[in-house]
Amino acid sequence: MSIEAMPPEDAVRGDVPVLEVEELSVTFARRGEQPTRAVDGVSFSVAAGETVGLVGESGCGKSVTSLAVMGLLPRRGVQVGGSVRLGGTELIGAPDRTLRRLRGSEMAMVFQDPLSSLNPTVSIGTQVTEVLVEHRDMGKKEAVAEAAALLDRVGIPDPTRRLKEYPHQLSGGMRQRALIAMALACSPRLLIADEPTTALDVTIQAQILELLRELVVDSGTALVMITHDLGVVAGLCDRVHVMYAGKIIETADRHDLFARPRQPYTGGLLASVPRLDAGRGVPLTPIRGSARDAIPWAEGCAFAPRCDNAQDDCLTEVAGSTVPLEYDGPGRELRCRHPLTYPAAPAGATASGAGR
Amino acid sequence: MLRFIVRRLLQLVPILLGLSVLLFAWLRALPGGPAQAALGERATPEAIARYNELFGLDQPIWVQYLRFLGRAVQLDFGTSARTGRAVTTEFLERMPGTVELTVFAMVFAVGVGIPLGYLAARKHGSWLDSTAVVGSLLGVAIPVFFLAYLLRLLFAVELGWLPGSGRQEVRIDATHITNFYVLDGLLTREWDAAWDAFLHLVLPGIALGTIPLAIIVRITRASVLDVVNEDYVRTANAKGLAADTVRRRHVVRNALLPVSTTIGLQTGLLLSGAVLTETVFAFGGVGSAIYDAIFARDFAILQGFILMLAVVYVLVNLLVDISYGLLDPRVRVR
Amino acid sequence: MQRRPQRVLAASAATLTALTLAACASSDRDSGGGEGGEAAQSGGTMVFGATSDPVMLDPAFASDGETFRVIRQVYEGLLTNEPGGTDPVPALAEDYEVSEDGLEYTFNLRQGVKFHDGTDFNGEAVCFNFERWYNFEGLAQSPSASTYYQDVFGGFANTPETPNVYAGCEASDENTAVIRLNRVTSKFPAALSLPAFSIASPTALQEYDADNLSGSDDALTYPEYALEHPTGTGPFRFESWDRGNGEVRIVRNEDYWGEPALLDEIIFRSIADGNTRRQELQAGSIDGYDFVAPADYQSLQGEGFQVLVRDPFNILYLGINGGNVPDSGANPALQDPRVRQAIAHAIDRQTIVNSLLPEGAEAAIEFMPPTVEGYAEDVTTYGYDPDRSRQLLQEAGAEGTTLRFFYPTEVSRPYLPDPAAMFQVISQNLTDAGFTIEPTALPWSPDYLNAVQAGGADIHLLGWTGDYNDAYNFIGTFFAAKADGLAKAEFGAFNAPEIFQALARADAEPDPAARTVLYQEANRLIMDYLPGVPISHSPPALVVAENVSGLEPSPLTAEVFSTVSISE
Amino acid sequence: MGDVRRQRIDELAARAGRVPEGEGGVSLVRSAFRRLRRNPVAILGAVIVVVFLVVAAFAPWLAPRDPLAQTLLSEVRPGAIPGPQEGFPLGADQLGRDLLSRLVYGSRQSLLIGVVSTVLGAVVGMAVGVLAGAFGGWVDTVVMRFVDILLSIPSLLMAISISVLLGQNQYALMIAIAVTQVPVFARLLRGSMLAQRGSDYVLAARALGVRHGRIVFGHVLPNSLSPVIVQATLSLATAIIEAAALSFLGLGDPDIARPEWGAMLATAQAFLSVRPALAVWPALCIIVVALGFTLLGESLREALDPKFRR
Repeated sequence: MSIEAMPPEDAVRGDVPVLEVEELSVTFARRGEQPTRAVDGVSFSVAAGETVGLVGESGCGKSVTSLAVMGLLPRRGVQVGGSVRLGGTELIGAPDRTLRRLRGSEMAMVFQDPLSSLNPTVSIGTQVTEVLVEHRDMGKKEAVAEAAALLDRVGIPDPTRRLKEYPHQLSGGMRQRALIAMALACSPRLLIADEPTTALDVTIQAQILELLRELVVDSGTALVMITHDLGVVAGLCDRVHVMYAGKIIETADRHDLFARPRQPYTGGLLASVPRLDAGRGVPLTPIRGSARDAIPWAEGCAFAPRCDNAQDDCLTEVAGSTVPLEYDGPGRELRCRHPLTYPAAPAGATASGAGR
Repeated sequence: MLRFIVRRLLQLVPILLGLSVLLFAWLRALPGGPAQAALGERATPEAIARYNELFGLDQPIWVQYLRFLGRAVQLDFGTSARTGRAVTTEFLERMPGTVELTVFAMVFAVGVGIPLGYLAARKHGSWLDSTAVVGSLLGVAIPVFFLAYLLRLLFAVELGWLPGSGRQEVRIDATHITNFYVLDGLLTREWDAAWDAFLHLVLPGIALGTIPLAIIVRITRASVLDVVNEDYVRTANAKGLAADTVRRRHVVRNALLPVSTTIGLQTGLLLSGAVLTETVFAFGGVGSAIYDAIFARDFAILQGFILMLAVVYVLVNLLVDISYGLLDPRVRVR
Repeated sequence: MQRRPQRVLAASAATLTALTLAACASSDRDSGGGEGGEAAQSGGTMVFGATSDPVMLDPAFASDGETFRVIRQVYEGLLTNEPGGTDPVPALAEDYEVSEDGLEYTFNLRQGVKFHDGTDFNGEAVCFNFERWYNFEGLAQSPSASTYYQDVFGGFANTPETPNVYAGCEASDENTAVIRLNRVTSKFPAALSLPAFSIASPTALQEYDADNLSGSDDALTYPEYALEHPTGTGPFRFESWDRGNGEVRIVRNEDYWGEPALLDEIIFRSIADGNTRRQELQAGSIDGYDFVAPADYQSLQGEGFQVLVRDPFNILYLGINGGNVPDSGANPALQDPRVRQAIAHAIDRQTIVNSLLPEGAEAAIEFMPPTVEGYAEDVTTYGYDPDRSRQLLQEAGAEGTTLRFFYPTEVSRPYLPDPAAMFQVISQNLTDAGFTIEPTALPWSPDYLNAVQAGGADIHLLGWTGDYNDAYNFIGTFFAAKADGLAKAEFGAFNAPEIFQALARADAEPDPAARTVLYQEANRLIMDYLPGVPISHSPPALVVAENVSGLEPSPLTAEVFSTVSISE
Repeated sequence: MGDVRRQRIDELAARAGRVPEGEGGVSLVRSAFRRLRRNPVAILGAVIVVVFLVVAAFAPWLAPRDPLAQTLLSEVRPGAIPGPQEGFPLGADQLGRDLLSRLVYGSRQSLLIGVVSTVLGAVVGMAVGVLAGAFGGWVDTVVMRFVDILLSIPSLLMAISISVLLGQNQYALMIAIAVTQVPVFARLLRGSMLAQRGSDYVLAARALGVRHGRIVFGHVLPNSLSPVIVQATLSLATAIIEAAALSFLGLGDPDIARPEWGAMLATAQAFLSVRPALAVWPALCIIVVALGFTLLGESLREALDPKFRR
């Protein structure tokens, strides 16, 4: 998918953010091992009808962030700090009952692998209806009817038959649709999609994305799209947060990000995506090494070991302070001491960049 | 489903045939061969000759096998050298006891094992968990007959809480219809007899059930720990289902799949474990009969009993496969 | 206690009841006074722990202790043993006369005795039984079936080749049976006190087809009579036999001719394992059991149980395959008397008696207990002296001789409570004396008995509990010549005419006094020849709960339970 | 200057303990070992096993006396067995022999039986498994049917039948136990070989035209071994216990003078009321050793099985 396919400029925007995440941090401290900080001071917010992307390589902490928001992280051996507010209610430290009430009704989630995310021994029907029974206290009959409607809505043919079937009898795409149907069963205000398409064939990917977009658009649901696939971002997201080693290192509107990535990492990501509009023979320029090569933020820019722009002051002990996330022009934030630079663009362009 | 069962039943045929061949060969391989085995070392040549002719042992081996098979199919395994009664009669007389015992042991193992294993997993890392683990390890390490002796010494002799041997207090003159004493007691409304027969199952049952108990605890715990980390459980939680709905419908149900297979295997093994337990508790079942047969060199009994036990074992496992099919839709279709 | 038969019986007809009362009295004392008063109370059920099921319940085919135990309660013979003693006393016969030549016995039968099936006991019934035994055919003739008949009387009607003691029986009237013999034997009439010669109801024998044995020599299948309908005149009637659980029930015979039994019911429950028997007694689910392990005598007494110790009336010996059974692979070295003596000197009998056998056991110097007529004090003895053994071996040039030592497993005999222990101690003794031991363990029956009696072992452990007070019952059984003029294969079929003749002469001697002398002579000869090493006489014991009284331990292990009572 | 920087950062990367991990079996085994060493349970199991192996190996030097000498026999009385005393730390057994020495020597017999029978079972079982796994097709079907038949006889019954067949001697005992192990190993190895056969690297090797034999013995077999190792360790425990059971049933070593835990335990039952110690000690030995092997086996499994690497 490429920049050409872009959604209409003006999507519906609520002014009260549905989800506000502030200084969220997640630390895994398992017995015997030194604690590792998977998410580190992440802040962002999502408004109704808005689609926000969390982008980064696997292991950068984006999934953990989503699980933290949903309160699905295991209790033991995990410390969650900061604040997560859903429509104003604080979720961090909220009692289990509250969370369970909100999950599935107010906020829902779609996971990466549709097969393993469905219970193999329970019929699709039950797995859909149980949500309805739980949150919309429907009777069995009613729930089944509604479930059929839902499956139909997410584009599963012959729903009533499917309800009786088991996950292994469905195709990958259908499974994911079923999962989406469950997620939307109570038309939640927030939907988190964690790599919803990675496990699917390309053709199916497109369908699923399309489905998600429609749903967001006409239900005004706030959607957090977690992915490593910039194609998905380009197709779907309004704002994008790029994460690396547990921190957000660049935030921008889709256009700006794709037009003028500032973090060398972002740049690297974009450069490693094949573009149709690039002339033939222009080589892809992948990022050196892998996410494993990161260093702790305390010692400097985690990306430094892989970064071409890296200078000595990228290291804390040289610069004297960790690299901060700073204002970087309207609607943009950046965590970098030596960002990518571009020839000064005409003032108009800048002004038109992000709305005032 | 029906086709599934039928197919599994058909798969039994070769196994049972193989079994018969094996045990046929076994008796042939015995020192002195079947005649000697049946008549004893002192048997005169004439006697042996008579026996050989009687049972067609002078015929080619495959004819002999077919005869053997023919008789085996009609459940005719000859007569016991010790009691001079038909092997099958002895078996039918004693099997009910062993069945009662096995059932008790299994109910005990499952009834205690699954909850315990589940709790251990829920409270992963707690003292309960560690004790469960240690206990389950000890459970398989203790020689059954020693445990049996300890149990009897403590609860039958020292404390005198439970009967320490036999199937029923002999002073109770109970009527027996089915030879399932508990059942008989209930059928004939001799409540005290039924209760007494039940009490006689407790100690041997526990001794017999310990190994399966240990194993079931271990398996349950492990598989619950696995399942809890499964994506679909996360999904269920993400759907905001009530905690116990998640456990009931999504955790336990899947966690029990591997457990069910173990249960089957163990039930089969209990049949042989009974040899030790029944012997220690002088419990009149198939196991103690085999023990006696070993020392009386009662090969007819050994052959017949082992064959029939093996058949029971195979059938039990079949039942398990079927129940597995019921539990897990994926198996059913295949 | 040497008396002429006539006088014995004249007297004891009267003394019998007296004796029984005495028995009660004495056992009241056993029961520690407490229940003394209630001792004679009637009623109740006793559960007695046996070591195994009876084989079957037809006396004529019985040969093992557990079968006898039940049969003794259900059946009676013409004679029985004095309670607590070993001498024959009248039972169904009130007394008898013997003709001068000792070949004709006239039994005066007790009157008004009925079998359990209601038919009358009389002369016909007696003769019917004798004729039945004599006319056994087919499998009934197999040594494992009519064992005792063949031991005492020899051959059958249709086996003229085998010499036979029984000449005929005639019921001259209702209460008289005259039995004629072909030759005198010390076994007769004493042997008639054996359960094997109990008198059974002719009607029942015929009705339930008693002689119809099937199966094979060693896997006999018994007819309905032997399994379901044993019918005698005893103080108890057979009630039921649950083979699955090994329980034999007998109930009081209400119209018994003598003192009716005190107990309503006795259940003989077979529990093979000695520990289980003990623990079941301790747990109270049985009221007593036989063959108490020596180790338990004290502890059980300490717990208030009555351990009833029998006088030792048995012999444990180490059999030596000193002869030459063709292709038995017998060890030639053992034909040398010095080697056999070396074995004898190597064994530390005293320690064995002290450490392995119950209190009251004594080391043996010959093959029968001192209480038996014909016991000789002055036989050659072979004391514990390893050095002597080594020396003898050296002289014989047989140092390090390898001995195939057989011992039985999973069994406890009155004379041999713990075979494994006995084996280990003796083989250690022999090793110390310079022998090499090659152990073989076999299950008691049939493997061990078969192997040993076929002469398969070099040395082996075996013993014997006397059936009645008669020397021949011991040394005759062991060392009398078989049809082929040689000794048993068990002892290597050695050929020692002087011994054989001595035994034959003693057996044929009608005058008891003379007989005794002859047996003493035989014992001396035997111990000079040393066909095996006598080791010990050991007192086996029964144990019963505190509330049981009236059980009189018998040296023959021939306890009668009719005098037993149990108090709540 | 540029090089200096790289170097510097590499150092940092190293210090942060995030060294790139190499792929492949070698490092898998190495990492397995690392996990083992970190696992206290494994340590415990290993210690137990090693200790007993040492005891068995050096029994003649460790045992205070001759395990056969009935030194205290003259002091034994029915119902009174000499307890611990000078030179007899654990007392004597029912025949006046030093209990400790018998336990020490017993370890030899018991472990020998366990090891021999397990190795035997494992080797034969693997042979069968390879046969099935390597050739597949009808060979597989036939072999596995046979294995199923063996599996359909409960192991103890199988052991009983075999030792009845072979007569009573310790080799019969070992063989009997070994046979019960064969089907387990066969199934196991076949299973993991089939799993391997489907795996990419085998397909790759095929594609490269590597000869069948070389694939099986060069790649598949080695990679299928880890579950076998685990099973073997666990089997040792069961073998020892089963041996005890058989000698309890009187099918053990006919030379009852020779010390062996199972036999000692069996005989001691008769003296439970007189001196329980006679039963308790051998029982403890059996339990502890079995426990040792089980612990070791279980933690080996966890270490080798990727599923457990959370």
